[in-house]
Amino acid sequence: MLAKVYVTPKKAILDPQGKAIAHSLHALDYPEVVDVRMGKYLEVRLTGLSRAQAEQRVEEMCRRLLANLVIEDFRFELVEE
Amino acid sequence: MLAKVYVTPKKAILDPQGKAIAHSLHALDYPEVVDVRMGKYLEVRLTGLSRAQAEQRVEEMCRRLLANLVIEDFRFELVEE
Amino acid sequence: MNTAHRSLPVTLQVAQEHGLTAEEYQRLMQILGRTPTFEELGVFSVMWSEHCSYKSSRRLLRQLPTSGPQILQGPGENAGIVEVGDGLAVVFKIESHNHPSFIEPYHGAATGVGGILRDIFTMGARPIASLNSLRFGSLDHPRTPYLVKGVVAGIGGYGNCVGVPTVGGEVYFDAGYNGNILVNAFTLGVVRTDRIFRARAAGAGNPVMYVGSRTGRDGIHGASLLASREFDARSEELRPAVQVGDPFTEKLLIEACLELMQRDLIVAIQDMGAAGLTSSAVEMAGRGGMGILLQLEAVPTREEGITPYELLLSESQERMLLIAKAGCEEEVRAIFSRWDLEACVIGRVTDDGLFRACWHGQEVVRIPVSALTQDAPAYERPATPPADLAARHRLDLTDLPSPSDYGEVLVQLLTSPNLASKEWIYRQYDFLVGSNTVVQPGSDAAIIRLKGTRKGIGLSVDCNSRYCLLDPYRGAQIAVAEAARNLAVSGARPLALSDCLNFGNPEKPEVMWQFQQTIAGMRDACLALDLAVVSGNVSFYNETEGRAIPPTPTVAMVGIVPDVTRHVTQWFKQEGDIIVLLGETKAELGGSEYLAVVHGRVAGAPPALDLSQEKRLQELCFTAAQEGLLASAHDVAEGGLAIALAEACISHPDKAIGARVRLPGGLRPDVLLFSESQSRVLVSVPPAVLPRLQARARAAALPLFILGEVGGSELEVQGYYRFPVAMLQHAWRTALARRLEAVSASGTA
Amino acid sequence: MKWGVVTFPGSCDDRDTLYCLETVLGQQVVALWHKDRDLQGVDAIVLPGGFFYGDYLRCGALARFSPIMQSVYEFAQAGGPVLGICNGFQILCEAGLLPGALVRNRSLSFICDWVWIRVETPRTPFTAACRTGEILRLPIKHGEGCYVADAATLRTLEDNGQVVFRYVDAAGQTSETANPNGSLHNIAGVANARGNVVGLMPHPEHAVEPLLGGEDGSKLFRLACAAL
Ligand SMILES: Nc1ncnc2c1ncn2[C@@H]1O[C@H](COP(=O)(O)OP(=O)(O)O)[C@@H](O)[C@H]1O
Ligand SMILES: [Mg+2]
Repeated sequence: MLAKVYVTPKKAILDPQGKAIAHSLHALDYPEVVDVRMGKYLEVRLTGLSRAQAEQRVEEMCRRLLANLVIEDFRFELVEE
Repeated sequence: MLAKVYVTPKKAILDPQGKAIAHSLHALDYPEVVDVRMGKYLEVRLTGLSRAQAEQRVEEMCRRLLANLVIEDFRFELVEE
Repeated sequence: MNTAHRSLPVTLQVAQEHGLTAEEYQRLMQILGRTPTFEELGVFSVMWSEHCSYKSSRRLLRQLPTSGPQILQGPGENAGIVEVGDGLAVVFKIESHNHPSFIEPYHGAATGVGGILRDIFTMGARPIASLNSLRFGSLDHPRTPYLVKGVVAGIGGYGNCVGVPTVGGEVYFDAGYNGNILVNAFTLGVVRTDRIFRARAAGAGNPVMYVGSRTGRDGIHGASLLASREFDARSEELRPAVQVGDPFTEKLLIEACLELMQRDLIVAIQDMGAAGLTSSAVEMAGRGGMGILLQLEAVPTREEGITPYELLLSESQERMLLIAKAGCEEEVRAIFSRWDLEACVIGRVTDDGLFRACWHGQEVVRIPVSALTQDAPAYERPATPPADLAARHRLDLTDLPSPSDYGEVLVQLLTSPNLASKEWIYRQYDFLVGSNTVVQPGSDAAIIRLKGTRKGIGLSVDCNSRYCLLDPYRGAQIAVAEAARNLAVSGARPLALSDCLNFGNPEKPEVMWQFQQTIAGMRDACLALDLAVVSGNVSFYNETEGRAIPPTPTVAMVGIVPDVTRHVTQWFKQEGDIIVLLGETKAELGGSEYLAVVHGRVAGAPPALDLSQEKRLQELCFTAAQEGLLASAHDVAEGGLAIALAEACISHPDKAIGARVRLPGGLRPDVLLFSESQSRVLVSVPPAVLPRLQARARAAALPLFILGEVGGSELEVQGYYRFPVAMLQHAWRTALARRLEAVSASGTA
Repeated sequence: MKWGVVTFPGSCDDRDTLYCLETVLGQQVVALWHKDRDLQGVDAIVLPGGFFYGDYLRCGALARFSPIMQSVYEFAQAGGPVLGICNGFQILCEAGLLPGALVRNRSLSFICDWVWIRVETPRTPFTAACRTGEILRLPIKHGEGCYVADAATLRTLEDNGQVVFRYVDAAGQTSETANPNGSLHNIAGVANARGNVVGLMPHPEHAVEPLLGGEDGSKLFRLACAAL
């Protein structure tokens, strides 16, 4: 099973990377870009868990390690392989 | 329109961060974790483009800037807002 | 937006939720002669907070000596300034970022570095060196490794990125900080004496300009309120106050501001730190005896719907406020835009002595500036010594079992977190950028050269808070003496210091007593050693669940090396050099590292300090260094003579060198080896130099003992132990990394 | 001999490189600004270290769109000597002027330390007068200095002698412990096929004065002048 985890900076928190990327996209002549937010994307490959177990274990991994809940939100999806 | 861009390290390229995370997850007692790959997740908000235009423009942004094709792959999806 | 802005109603209860007392609210009403607006309440609450007003410490701080012939600027500005000759001055300050670093270690520490950098370049100085002083809980505490890694990465992440070298610091681990870590950041800059900028508003009609990052909702009531209250379960709710640093923008600000200051375009400039726009505007107006009028809708924002209240109080990072000369706005803008930064006019200087803020034409704040600055409350809080003071000082050595193997104790101490090499930390800091670093981290003091001169600057930061807990008066004296001694043994003449006074809740009489004693100790040590305090910071309310941290008055000292090629490092250099101890070893195990690590006790009185002997010792070391007599010199501190000897053998950055030593008799072995008696220095000199050193020690009435000789590949202390130095070096260097990695599994728990 | 040192937003070692060339080594130097296109007739270009654009997104990623980079590109194509140090190396890789890429250090943390590197080829303007196998002691300071490239690229680099520097121990031997960041084949620096563009992670400009820890780095600058 594959867990696809998305970690994004919380809304009210400054995202300097996203800001810099948006700035360079403008400079590269993409005026259509309104805003960029930069986060992390993790692929966690799992073995031997039922879907329900995986659901619960990955949630826990995110809270304990993969996301910093002070400044980040997360969500994930599970994909059978 | 929102472009969700996923940038992942190429299979053959070292991913020290992914490796370190897998290591910590094992130490935190998640033996079910087989492997972790760490990539980037970008949300690029766009305005005034048709879907077809956006498709082409975002592809170009990825190739020119958002991914380094020497070491990374990318894919993206477009979401109407 | 055309609809009139409606302020939220203000009552006593709202004021109390803002941290004001009923009396303070009364006083505020009297000053205004009316009920404040919600925005005004916000302004009062931050300006009268402990963090901004120093209401519990102001009166006591006046006891510190703050002037001297070379002091160009003492406390009262963004940083202190000391003249160093050749038309140059150094600008420096230390500041705390404790609470934010506990909540979010990486960004808390990073923004702490960002804040202190702005305090320095706002005065026209290019920052050329940073230090940091850190206190963490016990390494056995589950959260400690996470905090250590985050804080160190954050300091490096920010400092490295802006191109200012981090050349030194200190770190201690103690269970007393389990719930409240300390992150104190120091930066020093260099400025031409005719190019110093101050933060003093002048010239009614001059435009007030805003530069740097846009304002968001981050950090509202962050530094000001977070740092002015204790930690408890509710602190979690204050999390939106977390700020994320943007070192890239800071780097642009540094370069753009320094470029701006080459020209004659501005009257005053100040960073927006704690309490953001409000405090920088009010403080500049206050120092200049002027008023300021702000047009809040002109402030650049990064999100929709930010209210005037939020604009006034936001602590978004990487922002500067400056007062331009009328008519120079375009030139100012042009300089910033070269660096891709926006500068815009958001108000003007007035001569009415009022702080006023408008929102789309409607006045939301109108307060006399003086009410927010010099007339802010100041308290003389009750102070009483703790009831168990006498019990704390009790330590009977006859009750203390003697260890059976002193070699084992040596290794145990060398690999304990407080004495192990701090290489794991400073390797994460760029300590070379700037091309000035003569002595990199790892010796008693960092030495940087001053380009264009023959001189160097010595830097050291020190505080043993265990001593301060046992006796705050003596602990503070020792902090000052030790910082100065570290400089003197490195060949620098101590000049002046900046302090960061970290304490618990000042409303508790015991904490206030610690504070009072600390100030007295610092004052006496400064007077005796001829030092001035030129800047600093007070951080109260370092408590969690009612438990205060040990008092921690961090002292960051700056000295001058007249000829930078004559600096001295702590490690042995040459086979055959003679090893000498200056100063006397007494039975002083109180508060020692040995007592804590080996016997698990924090007790006794800290070592005595004879300031006149200390001064003679420092003078001897400094002059001997400048005359090139010393091959090495090392301050004897935590862990005593045994540790100082081992460090002299193993702290060389790329080799280790042995020594054969016989210690003077007459004391119990553990006292001889591990006592932390003050005013001692371990030096090595070529044999031919020894008579000159002896003559000087005699003239200065300082005890001198010849201990042995440098050489070989073993450290042998006759009668006690003998080790290959390579083995000691490996154990000492890797100990901290091993401890941190062993627990790296603990996640963000 | 006239050197140009480019300042990008976020460059940190640009001032050090100027100081090294001008004050310590007595060379003629001009400061080049990333928004300009004019190279002012320089004979060699240095892209210095730092954190271009904060290293946001990827190190050096955003630099190749600076106006000056078009001129640097043309200069390099014409055979002009270009040296990228640390962040400058990352920029050259991102700009496609050098093969491969630099990723996070194996330890995942920033490392500041002195290391040994071995000169693998004298056939570049910056190593022309070094001996093959000569060992230099230089500082490193980077968080993303782990050199990676695919197997085919690595083979080409090795076969063509484009590996210019390798991390070694004090005795000149490559080993796992001598490799500070996990770089493949212990690579510390590479050149393009023609040899005129060189990038390395260690900082020669920080090793030009004995007072500051050593002067091995000056060889890279002195010898370049002699070779040209
Ligand atoms: N412990 C202290 N000793 C000496 N001066 C101090 C001390 N604490 C604060 N100061 C001085 O008081 C002034 C206000 O300090 P602070 O509020 O920390 O500055 P900032 O506004 O830059 O944050 C500064 O000039 C500072 O140097
Ligand atoms: Mg300030």
